[in-house]
Amino acid sequence: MHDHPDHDTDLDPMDARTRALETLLVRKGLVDPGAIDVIVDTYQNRVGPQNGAQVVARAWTDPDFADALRRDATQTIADMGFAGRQAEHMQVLWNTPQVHNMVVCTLCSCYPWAVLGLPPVWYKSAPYRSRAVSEPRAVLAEFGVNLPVETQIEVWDSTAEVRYLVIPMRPEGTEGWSEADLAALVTRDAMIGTDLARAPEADA
Amino acid sequence: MHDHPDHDTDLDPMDARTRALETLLVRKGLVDPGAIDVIVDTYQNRVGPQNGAQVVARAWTDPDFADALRRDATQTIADMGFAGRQAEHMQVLWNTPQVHNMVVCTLCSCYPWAVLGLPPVWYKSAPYRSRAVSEPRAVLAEFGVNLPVETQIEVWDSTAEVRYLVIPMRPEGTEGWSEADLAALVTRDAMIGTDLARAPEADA
Amino acid sequence: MNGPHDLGGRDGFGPVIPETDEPVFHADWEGRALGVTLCSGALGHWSLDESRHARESLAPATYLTASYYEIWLRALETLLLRHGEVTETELQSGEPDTAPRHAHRQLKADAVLDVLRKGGPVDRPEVTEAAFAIGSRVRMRPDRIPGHTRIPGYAKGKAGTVTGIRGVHVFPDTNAHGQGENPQWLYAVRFDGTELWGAGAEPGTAVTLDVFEPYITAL
Amino acid sequence: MNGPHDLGGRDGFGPVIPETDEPVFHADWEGRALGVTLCSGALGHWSLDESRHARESLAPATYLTASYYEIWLRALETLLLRHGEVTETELQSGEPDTAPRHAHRQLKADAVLDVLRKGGPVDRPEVTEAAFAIGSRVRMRPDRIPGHTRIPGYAKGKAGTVTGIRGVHVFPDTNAHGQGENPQWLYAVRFDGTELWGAGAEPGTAVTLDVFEPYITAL
Repeated sequence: MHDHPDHDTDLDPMDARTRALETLLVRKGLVDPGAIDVIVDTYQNRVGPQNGAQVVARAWTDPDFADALRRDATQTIADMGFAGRQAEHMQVLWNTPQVHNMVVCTLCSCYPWAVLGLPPVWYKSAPYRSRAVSEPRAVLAEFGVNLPVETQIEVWDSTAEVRYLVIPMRPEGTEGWSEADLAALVTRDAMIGTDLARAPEADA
Repeated sequence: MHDHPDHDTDLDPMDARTRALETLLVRKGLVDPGAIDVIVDTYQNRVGPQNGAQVVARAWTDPDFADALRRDATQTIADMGFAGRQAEHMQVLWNTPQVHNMVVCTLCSCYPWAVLGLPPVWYKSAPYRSRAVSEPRAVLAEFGVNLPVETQIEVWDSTAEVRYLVIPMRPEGTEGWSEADLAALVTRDAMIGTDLARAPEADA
Repeated sequence: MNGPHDLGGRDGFGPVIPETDEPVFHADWEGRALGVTLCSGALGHWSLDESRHARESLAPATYLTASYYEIWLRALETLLLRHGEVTETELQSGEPDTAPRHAHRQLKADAVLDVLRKGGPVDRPEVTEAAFAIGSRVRMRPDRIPGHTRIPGYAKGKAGTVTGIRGVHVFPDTNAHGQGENPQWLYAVRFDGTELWGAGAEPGTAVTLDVFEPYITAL
Repeated sequence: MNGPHDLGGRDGFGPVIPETDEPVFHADWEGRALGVTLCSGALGHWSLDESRHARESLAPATYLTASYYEIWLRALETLLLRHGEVTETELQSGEPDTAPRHAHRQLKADAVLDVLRKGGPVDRPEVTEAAFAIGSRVRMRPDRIPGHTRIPGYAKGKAGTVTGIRGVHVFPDTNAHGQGENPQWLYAVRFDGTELWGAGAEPGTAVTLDVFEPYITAL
C-alpha cells in the first residue's frame, strides 16, 4: 500500500469512484448521507488517542482502576465512555523495564477504534505489518525507540476481535501530577507500543 | 506480473526506457548493439522447443540414447548441439503411467534455454509460480490435462542451476515413426510437464 | 487463504515511514469511503469476516498498490454486487436501475452513534469446555487453507504456549463464507521468536496471536 | 529473503492463462532488454546470483505489476549503478558523462554465439564428502534469511528425503553478495505434498527442490 497517499483529491480517481458509489446507494435508499456525515465527524473530531490517554493516566494513578483493567478491560474502559465498534473485546498490555509490548495486525488493520480512533497509515502499511513480527527491534529503532537487549519485546498480532491497548511506563518525575497532565504525555504511538510516554521535560 | 503484456509498443514507456539504456551503454562503449542483435536473433529464430523435441523423439526411439540421457543428460544433449547458457546442468524426467512430472521455478524463471528456448509468459507468471507447487492438479486441469488420482504428480521446483526436461510418454500408435515425425508430436508444454505429447490422430 | 494481505514476516517492503501530524483522513473521499462502508455493512448482508475476505481476495497487484481506503471501497463494490444491492451496470452508469433489497435496514443518521457505541461483540456462550489451558503447549495447523482464515502464514506449523483464554468467539473461517458463526474457544498463544524465525530471529522477542481452537493441536 | 519473488504456495493470483501461438518477444524492446542484460552481464561485475537478488529486491508493488522484462531492466539499472558503470544523472539524461569501467570486456557480436554455447557452469571440484546420501531424511532450515537465498518460504522447516546428488555447485547465498563462490553440495530433496500443505494438499503430489547442503540438517 502507498506510504505516501496522494493528498491531491482533485486528481484522485478514488474521489470520483467513492462519490459515484455513495450517490448510487443514496439514490437507491440504501444509505443515508447524513449517517456518513456523523461517522466522519465521529472519527475525525470525537474519537481519538485522547481517549486512550485518559485510560493510561488513570491506570498510572489509580491502583483500583488498574486492577479493574486487568480483570475486565472492556467493561472498565467502557465505563469511561469508550466502548463499541472495534473495542468490543479489550486487553491491556503493561510495559515494564523487563517487557515492552507492541501491537500489530499483520492480516489487515485491526485497531481499537473506540479507544485510539482510526489507525495511522503506517500502522496499516505493508512495511509495518510485515516487519513488526519478524524484526520488532529494528522497527522500534526506526521510531527512535532503542531498547536494551535485556528488555523482552512482546509483539501482539491482532488476529481475532481482541483489541489491545499498551500501557506505557509512567515517566520518572511525574509524581503527584494530575490525570489530565499525565494524559498529555501519552502519545498514540506509545499506546500501540512504538513509542514511550514522553518525559516531563519534553512536554511543552 | 501482467498476464496480458501490452502489445502496443508505441504506448509502452518500457520501450523508451530500454532504448535509452541501450543507447547510453553503447555510447559508453560497454555494449555492442550488434551483440544484442545476435542474441535476439538466436532466441527468436534459432533456439526453441524444436531442440527439446528432437531430444525427446530420440529418447523414445533409441534405448542407448535414453540410457545416456539417464547417465549424463547435460553431455548427451550437448552432443546434439544443444548446450550452454541455462542448460549447463541438465536432468531429464521420465513420465510414466504412474508418475507425471511438471517443472516450475517458484523463485524466478529458471528454464532450459538451450533446449526449449525462452520461457513463455505463463511460466514466468505469478499464477503458475504460486500454484504449480501447491495445487499442481488444478493447474494441469487448466491446461486441459486431467490425470487420474492414481497418477503421482511430481513437481520440480528449479531452485538452483539444474534445468529439467520432461520426457512425455510416447503416444500410442506411433510404432515405426521417424524421429522427425515423432518430434512434431512433442509440444513445448509437454516438455515442461503441463501437456502430454499429441496423439497421432490430432497431428495435422 | 495465504493471500496478499498475509504480510507478516515478508521481506522487501522497506522502512516504516510515520507521518508527522497525520490527519485522520488524507482526503474527503477517505472519510466518505469509511462511512459508506459502515452504512452498507449495516444493511445486514455480510459479516465483518466476509468483508475482510473480500479485501484479501483482491488481486495481489491491486492490494499492494492501492491505498487502504481504496482496498475498502473496491471490496465494498464486490460485496454489494455479490449480495444483489447493485449491478455492474449501475456501478458503470451510476444510475439506479434495480430495486434495493435491504432499504428497510438503512442506517439513519440519528442511529449512528448508538450503533457505533454498541459495536458488534463476537463473544458467545461458553457451552463447551475449553480443550486447552494456560500453559498448554500447542502447534498451529500447517495446512494450506484456500478460504478465509486468521492463521498468518508465518505461524503455520509452529509450536507455542497458551498464555490466555479469551472466551468463545465467532469463527471467521466459517462465518466469512456464510457457513454460520460456529463459535470456538479463542486463546492467546505465544510463539518464541526463534520458533518463528529460527537463527534469523532478533534476540528476546516473541509474538502472541489470538488463535481459535480449531487452529491448534496439542503438542 | 522472503521477498515478492517468493511466490510458491501464495494464494490469490488467479488462473494460469497460456497464450496461443505466443511470440518469443511481445515487443521489440523485450528482445533488446534481454540482449542488453546479457551484454551487461558479460562485463563481469556481477554474478547471476547477484542479478537475481537485484530483481527480487525490487519493491513488491513494482515486482507484482511489472512485466518480466521490465523487472529485468529495472534490476539491470540497479546493477549498473551499483558497479559504477552508469550514474543516476546519466540514466536521467541519457548522456554519458563518466568514463566506463569495463569497456575492455565489451561482448562483441562475433563472440556472442560462443559465449552462449559455453554458458556458465557452476559445478566445482568435489573436494569434500557429501554429508547426505540418497535416502537421507533431512529438514530444511526454518530460518529467516535477510539476504539472497534459494530456500522458498513454503519449504522452510519442512522434512524431506534426498533423492539425488547433483555435485558441488556455487552457493548463491554468498555469491549474490560478493562473498565468494563458497561451493556446496547440491541435492535433490523431495517433499511430500502433505508435509508442505498439510490437510490442504492435493492427493498424490510431491515437490522436489534443488537444495544446497547448508540449507538442510539431518532429521
